[in-house]
Amino acid sequence: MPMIARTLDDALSAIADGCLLAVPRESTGVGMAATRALIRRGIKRLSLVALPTSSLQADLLIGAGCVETLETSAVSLGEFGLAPRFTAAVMAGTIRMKDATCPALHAAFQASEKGVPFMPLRGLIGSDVLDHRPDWVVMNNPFGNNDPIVLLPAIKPDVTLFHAPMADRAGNIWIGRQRELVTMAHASAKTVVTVEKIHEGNLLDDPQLAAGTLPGFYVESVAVVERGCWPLPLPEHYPWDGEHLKEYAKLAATEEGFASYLERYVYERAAA
Amino acid sequence: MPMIARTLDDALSAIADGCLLAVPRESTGVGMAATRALIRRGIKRLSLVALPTSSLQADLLIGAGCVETLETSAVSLGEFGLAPRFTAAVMAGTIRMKDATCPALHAAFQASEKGVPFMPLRGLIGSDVLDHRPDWVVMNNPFGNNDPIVLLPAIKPDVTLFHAPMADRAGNIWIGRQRELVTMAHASAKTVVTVEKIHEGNLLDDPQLAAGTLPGFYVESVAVVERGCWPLPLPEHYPWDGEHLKEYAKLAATEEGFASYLERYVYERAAA
Amino acid sequence: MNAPPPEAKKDFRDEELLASVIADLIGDARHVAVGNASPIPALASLLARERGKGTPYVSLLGSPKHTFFTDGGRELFDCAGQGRIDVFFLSGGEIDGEGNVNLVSIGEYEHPTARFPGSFGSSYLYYVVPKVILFRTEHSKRTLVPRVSFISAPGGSPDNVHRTGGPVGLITNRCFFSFDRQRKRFKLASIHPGHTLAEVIVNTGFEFDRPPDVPETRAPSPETLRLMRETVAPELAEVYPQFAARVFGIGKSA
Amino acid sequence: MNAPPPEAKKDFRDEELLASVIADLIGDARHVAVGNASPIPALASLLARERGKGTPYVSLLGSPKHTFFTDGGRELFDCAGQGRIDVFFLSGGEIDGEGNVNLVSIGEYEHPTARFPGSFGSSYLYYVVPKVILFRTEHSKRTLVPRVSFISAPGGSPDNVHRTGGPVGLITNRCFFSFDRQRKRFKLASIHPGHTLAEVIVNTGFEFDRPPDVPETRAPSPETLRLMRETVAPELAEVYPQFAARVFGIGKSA
Repeated sequence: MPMIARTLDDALSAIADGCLLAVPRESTGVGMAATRALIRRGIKRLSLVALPTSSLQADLLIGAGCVETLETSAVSLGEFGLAPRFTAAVMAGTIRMKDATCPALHAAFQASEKGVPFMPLRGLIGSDVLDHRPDWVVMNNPFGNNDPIVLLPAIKPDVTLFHAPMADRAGNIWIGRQRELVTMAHASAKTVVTVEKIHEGNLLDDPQLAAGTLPGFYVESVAVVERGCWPLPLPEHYPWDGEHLKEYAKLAATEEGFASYLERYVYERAAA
Repeated sequence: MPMIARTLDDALSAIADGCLLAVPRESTGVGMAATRALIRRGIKRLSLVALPTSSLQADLLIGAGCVETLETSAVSLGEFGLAPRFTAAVMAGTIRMKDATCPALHAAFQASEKGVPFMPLRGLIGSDVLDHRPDWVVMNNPFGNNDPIVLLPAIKPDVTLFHAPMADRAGNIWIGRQRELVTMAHASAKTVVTVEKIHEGNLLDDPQLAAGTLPGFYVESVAVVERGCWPLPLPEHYPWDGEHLKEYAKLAATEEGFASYLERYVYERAAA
Repeated sequence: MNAPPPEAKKDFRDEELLASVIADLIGDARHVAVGNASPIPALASLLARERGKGTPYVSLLGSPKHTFFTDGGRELFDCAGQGRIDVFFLSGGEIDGEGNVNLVSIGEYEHPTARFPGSFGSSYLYYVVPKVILFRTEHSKRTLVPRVSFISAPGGSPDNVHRTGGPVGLITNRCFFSFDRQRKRFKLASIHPGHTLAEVIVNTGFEFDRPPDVPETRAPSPETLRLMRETVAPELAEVYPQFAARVFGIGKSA
Repeated sequence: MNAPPPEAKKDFRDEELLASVIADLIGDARHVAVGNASPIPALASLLARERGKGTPYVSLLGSPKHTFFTDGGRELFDCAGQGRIDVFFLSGGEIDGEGNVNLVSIGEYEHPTARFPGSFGSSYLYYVVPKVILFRTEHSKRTLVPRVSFISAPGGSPDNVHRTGGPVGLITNRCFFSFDRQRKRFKLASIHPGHTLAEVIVNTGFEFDRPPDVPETRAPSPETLRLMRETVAPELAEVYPQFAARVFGIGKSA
């Protein structure tokens, strides 16, 4: 049964150095407060997989030296420009990059969700994305005729981490229409969630709420962290903090600036 | 854009003789009023695929001579016993049976949903289910070592037909947690839905309702039919009509009894 | 130790005995899933949960109230594929001595002499649920056969076939057989009070191993009976009212 | 016919011209999907929808209000795989003369000299969306290159590779190239008013075909401009407020 943790750090204890950590795209509910707590804890050697893209979260973790391998389809700050620490790390060769494409990541999580070793995907053939993925296989579609198709091995994260609008005391999480969060939880050994608030009553008892609920059965631990996505958005709750992201983009352009960002916004607990 | 049909028959016009028709299991929302209307219309040569099982719906359609091929994991009346017309038809060899297993059907619909030609599935090897499916392929898992795995070709229905609690005027359908209905609609060229009622306002505008909504984008036509699942249940709305199913089981035990059932409950429009 | 002396008048019902045996088999599982229309396995699972103070998690399929699934009909199978279902129950129109189950038909597949509903999820779940408990109350040569006509799911697989699950035993109205996966054979583990070895032999269509002395199936302890009757039965009545009324007399006046 | 005489003062903005060209390319599609941060394609798509009285259906990704998706991030790609997306837009850090796009890096992959965000969905969508409109406002030898450093998605595929989609053309700030899938080459289709053939040639890093006389890109008609400015721009402002303010002066006082 899920633990409703007393502190954020307690909830994050399932996320160990060196684990395969799955995180969602920026518009789905990124656990930014949790990410800052992991950096403060000094987490190391993460294999980070962002389904299917990331922004500030990957950039922060990379800049803080927490990431060994990154699998994703893109990292960018969107209208605030390139992700500076990601860009610098790839160019310096300090992280191992597994470039993917969005539907390949969705399919590989679904393979794990379904307990199958792989999933097929169209596209990809003739791309350098495929050429740089020795772990992907091209085979002939046995239902076709001289019809090559790519098979993607299942991605089985140790932990999925995200932020959601609410949980109940049984650890059920309301995720609304952000259904990749359900697939991520199914695909992962453990799922750690931060939420804006606790919902009194059982989410599964209300048919309307149940339709958008990840059952607590899949959840390892939950912590309440208001504005847990900040400065990223939580859909239908709060938008990007554009001013902050502008500041981040400016500071993170240099290592020194990034260090001062960490000092001010990550290590300074009051700001978390 | 979906048509909010004036009559049930109008809504059903997309379902043609000889088509591959997909229907859901009995606890998910079976369009029984629609099924009776199709029988009245004299629909013929259906390839029926029930995801993953069926009860009264398949038995009625088979008994009325509408079905040429049936793909499913089981047909039964549950606590009311075997499905008599199904049993008789299989034993007489008057329908072509494609026996499957529940997760194989789910996977084959998901293959179509994802636009891939097949999906892998564990299990099955050494079963006679596999032996009687020449359309299923066993291959060696390229990520394993001497590791056979079954590949299932995508199921691409012409039409999916089901019943749901409500639709809005844009043709969005609230399906709650019956998410195989979403996969069926994605997998099918067209989707025809009957609903208990029209919801005023757009289902996608409310985050809680949106989480359980099939977008009208996938929907061909909608008709309002109160108690459209009767005598089967609509989850969280009404239960089985046990007395009626008992009567059905008794009547359908013989061809003559089944004919009188049709006369009384199907051809008699008032009873539809 | 708690077994009554032979021929003593039983102070429990057959259903209670079977549920007690099954609850012991469930052991320290984390998640037990029970198929539709399986009141005795449901009773056993709820009993195991009561004893385990909430563990295992019990999913009673067909009851929205007693399942957590919110991802449609596929979630049960996905959940099993993830290794998140530890115990499941299967029955069969026929079951043979190698643990093969037949839920499809008897005779030639194209021209059967009997037709059952179909394989449901057996052709998958039997492979991926670690403990599958076979369950067939009708113990006869008609149901327990030398060789099933149609294998909905085989009792065993070659070593190179991915298989994390399979049968652990078969419980009937007469006895409990354990299943030896290495030897692909049943072994008579215990005979229910009031039944005899001769009766088991004459009513079983397949060969099976047996020890020189076959123990009697351990009767439910008074504590187990109390738990079942006072705590579990009322819960069960929400899902299986007719069964709970017949066996436990619950809700009869309602 | 509606084109203004050469050198005439333009009565439209560059963005309006590009959107008008794209709207014509969209044609009679049923469903157009527009990626994040693509205001000109979004403007064009909404214009096409306005002209078509509701057709095509337009999905503006990144805007929950303007997408119908309720099945998570995979639904866009599943929808494309189902053949239910007719038009999509792609850009690239580099685009070459065979229609290959590069969204990853320049130089050796392991030791790049420049790194872009990544391929996003291009390595799939380029294959399965029938009309992919390439879009790169910066028309220079830096962006339009002889050969991309990294192929996020190729412009064409061998005949036996499943491919129901691909590029139909490339629009830049200077011109519109159509793409010939058989020949795997761009052809200069029209030059935007105020720009010249010589300028296009000197700023394009890849070879392309061109007719003896290259027409001028057709200017938006007064009716198109009116629709864009009066009807479409206010809708666009909900998703792209800064763009709508800059180009159409909408909401400036807000």
